[in-house]
Amino acid sequence: QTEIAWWHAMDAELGKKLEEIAQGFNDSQTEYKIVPTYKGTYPETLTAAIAAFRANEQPAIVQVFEVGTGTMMAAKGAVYPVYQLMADNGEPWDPSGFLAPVTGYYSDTDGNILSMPFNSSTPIMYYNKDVFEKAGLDPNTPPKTWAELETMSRTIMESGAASCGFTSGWITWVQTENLSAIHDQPYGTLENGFGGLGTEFTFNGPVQVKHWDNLKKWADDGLFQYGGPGGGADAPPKFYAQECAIYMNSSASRAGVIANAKDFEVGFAPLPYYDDVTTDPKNSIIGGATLWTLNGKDPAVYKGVAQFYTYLSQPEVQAAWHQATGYLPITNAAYELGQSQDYYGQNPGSDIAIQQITRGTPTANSKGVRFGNLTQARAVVDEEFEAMLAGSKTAQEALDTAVERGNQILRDFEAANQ
Amino acid sequence: MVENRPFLAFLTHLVLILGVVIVVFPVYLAFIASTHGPGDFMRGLVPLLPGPHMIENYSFMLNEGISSAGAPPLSIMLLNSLVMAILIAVGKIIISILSAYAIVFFKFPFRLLAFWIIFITLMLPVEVRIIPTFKVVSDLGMLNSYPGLIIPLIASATATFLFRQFFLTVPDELMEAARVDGAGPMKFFRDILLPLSRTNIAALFVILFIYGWVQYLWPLLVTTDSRYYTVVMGIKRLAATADSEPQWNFVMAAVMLAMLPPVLVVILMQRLFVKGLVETEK
Amino acid sequence: MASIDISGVKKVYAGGVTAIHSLDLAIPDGELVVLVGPSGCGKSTLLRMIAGLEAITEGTISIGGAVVNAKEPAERDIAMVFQNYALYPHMTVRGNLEYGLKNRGTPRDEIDRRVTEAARILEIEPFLERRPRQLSGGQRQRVAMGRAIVRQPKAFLFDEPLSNLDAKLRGQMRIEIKRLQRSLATTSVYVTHDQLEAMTLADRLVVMNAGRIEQVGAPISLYERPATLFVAGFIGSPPMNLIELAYLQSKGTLELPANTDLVGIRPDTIHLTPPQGPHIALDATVELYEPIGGESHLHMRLEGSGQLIVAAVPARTAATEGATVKLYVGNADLHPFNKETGRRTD
Amino acid sequence: MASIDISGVKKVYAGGVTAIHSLDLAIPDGELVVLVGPSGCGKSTLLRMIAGLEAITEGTISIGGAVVNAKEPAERDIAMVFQNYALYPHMTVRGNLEYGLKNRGTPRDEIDRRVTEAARILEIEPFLERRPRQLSGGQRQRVAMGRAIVRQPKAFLFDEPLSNLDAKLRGQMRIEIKRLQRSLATTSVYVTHDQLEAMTLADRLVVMNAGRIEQVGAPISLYERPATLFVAGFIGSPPMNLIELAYLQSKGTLELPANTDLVGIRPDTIHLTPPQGPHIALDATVELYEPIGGESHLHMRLEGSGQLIVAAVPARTAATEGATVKLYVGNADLHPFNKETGRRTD
Amino acid sequence: MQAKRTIFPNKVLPYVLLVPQLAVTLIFFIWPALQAVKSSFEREDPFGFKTTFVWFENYRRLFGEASYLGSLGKTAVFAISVTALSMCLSLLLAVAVNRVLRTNRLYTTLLVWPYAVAPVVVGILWWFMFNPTIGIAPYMLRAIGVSWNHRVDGVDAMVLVIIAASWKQISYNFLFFVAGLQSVPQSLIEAAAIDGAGPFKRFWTIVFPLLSPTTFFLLIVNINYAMFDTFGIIDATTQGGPAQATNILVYKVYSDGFLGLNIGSSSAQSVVLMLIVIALTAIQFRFVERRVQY
Ligand SMILES: Nc1ncnc2c1ncn2[C@@H]1O[C@H](COP(=O)(O)OP(=O)(O)OP(=O)(O)O)[C@@H](O)[C@H]1O
Ligand SMILES: Nc1ncnc2c1ncn2[C@@H]1O[C@H](COP(=O)(O)OP(=O)(O)OP(=O)(O)O)[C@@H](O)[C@H]1O
Ligand SMILES: O=P(O)(O)OC[C@H](O)CO
Ligand SMILES: [Mg+2]
Ligand SMILES: [Mg+2]
Repeated sequence: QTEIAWWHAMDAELGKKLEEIAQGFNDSQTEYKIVPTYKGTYPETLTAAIAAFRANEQPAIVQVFEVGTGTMMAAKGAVYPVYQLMADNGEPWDPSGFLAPVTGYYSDTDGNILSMPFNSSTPIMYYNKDVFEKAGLDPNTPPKTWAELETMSRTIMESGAASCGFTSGWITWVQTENLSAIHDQPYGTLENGFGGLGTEFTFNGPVQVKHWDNLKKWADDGLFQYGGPGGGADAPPKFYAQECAIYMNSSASRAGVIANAKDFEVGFAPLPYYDDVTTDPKNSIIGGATLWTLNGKDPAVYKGVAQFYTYLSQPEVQAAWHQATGYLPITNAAYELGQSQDYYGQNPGSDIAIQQITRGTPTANSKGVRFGNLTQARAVVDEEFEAMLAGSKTAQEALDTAVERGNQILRDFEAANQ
Repeated sequence: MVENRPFLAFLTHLVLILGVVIVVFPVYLAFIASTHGPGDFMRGLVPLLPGPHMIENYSFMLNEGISSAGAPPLSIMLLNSLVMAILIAVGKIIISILSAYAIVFFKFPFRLLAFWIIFITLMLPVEVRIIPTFKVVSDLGMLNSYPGLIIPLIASATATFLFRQFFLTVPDELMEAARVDGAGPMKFFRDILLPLSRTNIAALFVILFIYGWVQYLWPLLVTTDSRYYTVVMGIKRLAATADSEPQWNFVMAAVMLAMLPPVLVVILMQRLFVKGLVETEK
Repeated sequence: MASIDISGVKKVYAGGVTAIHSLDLAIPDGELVVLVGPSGCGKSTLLRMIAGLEAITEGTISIGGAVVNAKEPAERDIAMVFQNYALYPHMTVRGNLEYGLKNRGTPRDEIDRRVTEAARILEIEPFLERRPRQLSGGQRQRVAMGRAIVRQPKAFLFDEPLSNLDAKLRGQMRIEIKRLQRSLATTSVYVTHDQLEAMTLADRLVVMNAGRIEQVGAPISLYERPATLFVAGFIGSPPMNLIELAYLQSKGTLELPANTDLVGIRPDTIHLTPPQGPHIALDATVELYEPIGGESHLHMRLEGSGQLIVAAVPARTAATEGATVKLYVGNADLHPFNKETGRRTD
Repeated sequence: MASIDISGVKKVYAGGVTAIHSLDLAIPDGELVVLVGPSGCGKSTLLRMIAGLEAITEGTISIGGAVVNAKEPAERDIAMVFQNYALYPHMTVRGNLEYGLKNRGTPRDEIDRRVTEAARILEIEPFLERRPRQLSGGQRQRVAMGRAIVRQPKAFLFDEPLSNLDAKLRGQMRIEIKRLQRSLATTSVYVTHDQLEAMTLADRLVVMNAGRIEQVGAPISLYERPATLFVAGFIGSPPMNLIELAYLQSKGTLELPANTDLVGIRPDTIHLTPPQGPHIALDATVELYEPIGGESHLHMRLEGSGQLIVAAVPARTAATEGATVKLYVGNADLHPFNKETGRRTD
Repeated sequence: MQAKRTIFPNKVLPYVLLVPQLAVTLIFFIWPALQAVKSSFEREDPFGFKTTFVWFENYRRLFGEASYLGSLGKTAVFAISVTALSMCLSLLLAVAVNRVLRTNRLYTTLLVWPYAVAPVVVGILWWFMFNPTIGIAPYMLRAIGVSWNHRVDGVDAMVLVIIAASWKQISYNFLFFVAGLQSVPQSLIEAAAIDGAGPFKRFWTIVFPLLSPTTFFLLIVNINYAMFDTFGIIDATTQGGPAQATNILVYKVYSDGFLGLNIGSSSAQSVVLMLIVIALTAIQFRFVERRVQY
């Protein structure tokens, strides 16, 4: 039996489900054994894989979040592109079966898809219906705009229904990158980085500044509670413990929310927008991760990997994963399967993510963001956000510095990859 | 000394009791947390009194672990930690006692240089040369193996120093008597020096065992295979995800289990421990 | 057993200290030689060169006629008793006694025989199975002696072997060592800084000073006729009084060798009553009267010069502090010296 | 200055060791009392109880008439000189001398006056700005003395103050202490285990044994008339020979108190020629002849009993080892004891 | 350097004895250290495909970077605070233990075991105590009207890591202070008592000055500890945040190199750190060989 190492970043509920998939594949045949290993958060998994690659101890498959895409794409020698892998091993492979935002994001300039789509997500809003009710709000009318969100949060706090209005995971992804996309604001030049290495950040525009300013103000008022850098590990417990009434995070947080929100009812809604900026919010952008195949293993291993990818692409597998976790159904077939099962009817809110990511026509600003070293640049954004919250910088200053420092990181990446 | 100041005696005990409380309280909380069910951490404040789930939590962690959080069963990790700690301690003692013997009982060209080379190891904690050391280990194919966990940590200036200091206190006459009695260098080492170093070796073992046990960054880097995880690094993995799904009960059960062996060693071998510590560092 | 010949031996330590300056000393077979001298004069260095523990910078040392300069201590067949005994703390007394024999591959029964014999002689049979730390100082000292004698070596070397014992025990052990050495008749070199030991143990006494030998001879002859001012001051307690010749001559005429300028007088040759035969008389004031039992010490100031001198007088001598007394010294008890050469002049 | 009264004092240590059994001792103002006795007999304990460093289990200690049992050391106004000097290593010599005065709030100019004075007396002016580690042993000892005298305390307590010095220095310092104590006339208690110090320093000598006082008196009177066998054996070197009365009576008739069964003879009262006055004569074989300069020691075995005895004879006595000699002891020099009571019988 | 008065004359044996130690040292310490120096002059892409020699570019950038200078400052604040806090507490406890007779073993036992707790576990313990949702510390602080938010407030975060790091070090310092106190000769304290000094005065004028060798030794060791051994504590609590408020040098080396994959800069930082360690160790070594002695 050939062992195939798969490093991933799926913890808790998601991790359990992922292990089931691996088990499913292992049970489906006898030649290969997928060995999934949890390597920490997304950034940790990415860096562990890179370090391992340098040490020639890399796994065959590594799950890399969308932010690492720029980095991975630039590392031509390290990656075995999935389209090539499938062709080399004679596995069926039809990229057109995948959701458009997904294929668009993970394809190179020639339109070849480089990594195996697996768990794509987009951020949505979760809210505590019980608290809404307690505060005298309609539990079935979540806030649509930031202005509504502010008022409702105040009502909730003042009524004592909860001690905080909202919290959020991924300040970078949810409150900055997606905010930019939804309001059709550029995040960087060269089509948010899709156009090449010479790109620069531009996320210090007025909309982003205004939003950060608001977040700071709301944090001072207690309406908003910061959940920490990166994924924001402190955010979910605040929502689970009914401290905060609203919680914005990946659609994939759904699994955790359902598992932990035992004493209250949860509502799902799209992310809010500023109606004074746009009345036609654009699609939100993709998150989550894909599976990258790393070079340097035996052909036998790659054969197994290709088979595994085929297994993964099956509508049943995809639909089950999507339904259990909240990740997007990444193939059209899986989405259709869900519809035919009336899954979305029975689970209201479970299709919010799909609708949100597919609404309208994507613009250059809402295709997604794809930069080299974006992980590091995100760390900078987190830091500057924290600096702003701590009051040592205004939103404008924080974003300006973030852009400046971020550009330096882009230049480093450019220099190292030329 | 004749001294009659009851207030001072009272103050003394007060200070000590406060000190003990400060030292014990965090661990008390951890223990309490490890005896509760997961739901008990959703209520705004940690429980302060023991709950009913102790056995359950501990046996779950020992036997199953939380593989989705990168933590295999704790029993495996505890075993790895034990192997690592013991082999590091033994290895350090062996190579250090030999080199200290060479440095103290012989004079040879480059003696000072050898001494300095060994001494330099003290200067370079693994954290500051982490990337190249990792590279060396991976070039040698020692990632994900016990040798990889152990050998790079085995050169120890500290242990060499302790032995050197101790050897310097062995009366010159003892070695002279042995030489007059017809013992050569290895015979003297085996017959006289080694038996005399027994308590030092034991004391050092305690200290080095703890040193090996508490290693964190190194195992974190050189193991990518969960079969080689040590408990200290495994716990960090667990804790990192603890928030998104509050399972502090399991984390703290693991914390207690990871603390227990070295703490027991310190408490049970207090005399040796103190001797080892105070003498190594001086 | 063997003679020891030291010829032209010099020792310069690595640091550049010259501890021994070209020294000659022949020790015949069976003799016990005692080395004395102030701290740092090179006694231990000399002993350790004989043992082979210290390299010889120049000259040769022979044991039993064979030059041993290049030999390891183990090959010289000597035994050494150290000041701190240097017993192996982790071995029993028996183990300590056996160790040297085992290393030489002595047969088991021979080892047992010799250990039993040595233990009997030294009366340490009851402790044979104890560890050194379970013994008193005196017992340890015996074990150290035992370790030396079981080996039946060509020579014994002792480096202040009794100085860690209290006065009473030291006295006893001294007598035992003397008796033992006499009966074994093993050539011995004994280093001490205790006057009593030096005087009573030595067949010949060697007084060393700054890496050189000052005088060699029977102990009593050194006491009675110190060849140098150094020996005069070093041997004897309380030490010899040294008085300027000029002062004495102002008190009367003296017939002393021409180049004499300092005269030594031992405290016990100062009398309060005129002795028979030719003598000199001095006036002094008693500063302190110390009755110490069998005798008394009189600390006095000489009239005129104010020099402080000491006399050892019989126990019940009547002397009041502050009183002026007349002191008498027989002419034969005067030791004439020359300050410049530091040597005796007669 | 003050008298010290110790009455019914007992000391039981925490572990249960009774170090002092109900002890009485009155030390008049200005007297120097020396405590001697074997190791562990309680000398230091007694001294430390006087100092206030050790609690008194029973009885009272008064200094200058006032009971001090409950007082802290600081309040007793005594000064102590420790065996290891206990100089404050981080202060200069001046700092050491000033410390006690400063703590008592002595005015600055008074401190300076006293320190200057003490430094002058002890000849330590040149070292006033040095640290203790920069001083030799003898100099440190002087500083320790200085620290005691600047305080002008009611009493001095000395715990083996000279035992860390070498023999020569010890002799000098002993004389200085004596002189100093005489001139200051401060009540002093002095612990030592050195015979010479005890004999020469003491106004009164206290011999202790196992927590009790054996005998108190002027040193020479203890030497000449030891009240107990213990004192007889303890004071004097070489120690007194103790011979069964029965053995002596077999050699001739003796008139000694009825319950006598053991007779003590000091080595220096054994003569090789018959003395004047009534005496006894003994036969013995010379085992060892030790000339030690001013006198010689003869180790002999008594004819008949085979007991080993020692005689201290004049230096140039002719005696060959192995020869049989006749020994004479004046009847007045016999010390009659009773073995059972351990006490003198006359 | 000291050796024995007499030594064995063998020529080869000492080298044989030294081989294992030297081999490990050279392979795993010296060689990597040299590699770090080399890398500090290079720029490299994350996967290690391309390496360019850039002279002092990495250093130049480093010292021009506000965050690095900030990290230097944070490290100083952290090290000094941890050293001061834990040493003061330990000294107090050691003095107290030294005063009690019967129960000192018990107290000592209760105070020494944190030594055996891994730094990262210490971090977890304190992180748990300060957990924003369920932690007891924020709860109590809130009760007394202190607003606490180490997720946002850099000062709070710094205080948290200082407390955690000091807690771990108490037992170590305590043991050394106890040993130091016991080596102060009893007779000096008695002499001071006779010289009229009360307990507090005795402590400040005699005991404390005499402890200075121990204090000095601990000072160096604690600074060393705070600078390097606290990696696990930082990693388990703040991970250098918020906004780099607790990003001490050693953590930055790791996060820039291993997480940020900026190997050139990380190596340059390693080299700077090595220089600091060498300086600290040199001081310590002088001290070990020639203790401040009276
Ligand atoms: N290993 C050494 N290296 C350098 N110099 C030394 C060494 N050993 C001794 N010396 C020096 O050699 C001289 C003689 O020393 P030695 O030990 O022989 O004296 P000693 O007569 O035995 O003195 P003591 O009576 O103190 O034992 C001294 O000046 C001493 O400092
Ligand atoms: N702190 C203590 N606790 C228990 N027993 C003690 C203590 N100090 C001394 N002793 C015991 O009390 C007895 C008397 O001791 P002390 O120190 O007074 O003797 P010493 O006459 O001064 O002896 P040395 O001549 O050896 O100094 C001894 O048996 C000793 O073991
Ligand atoms: O939580 P996930 O898996 O949806 O991923 C979140 C985003 O990828 C963050 O960049
Ligand atoms: Mg010597
Ligand atoms: Mg004593």
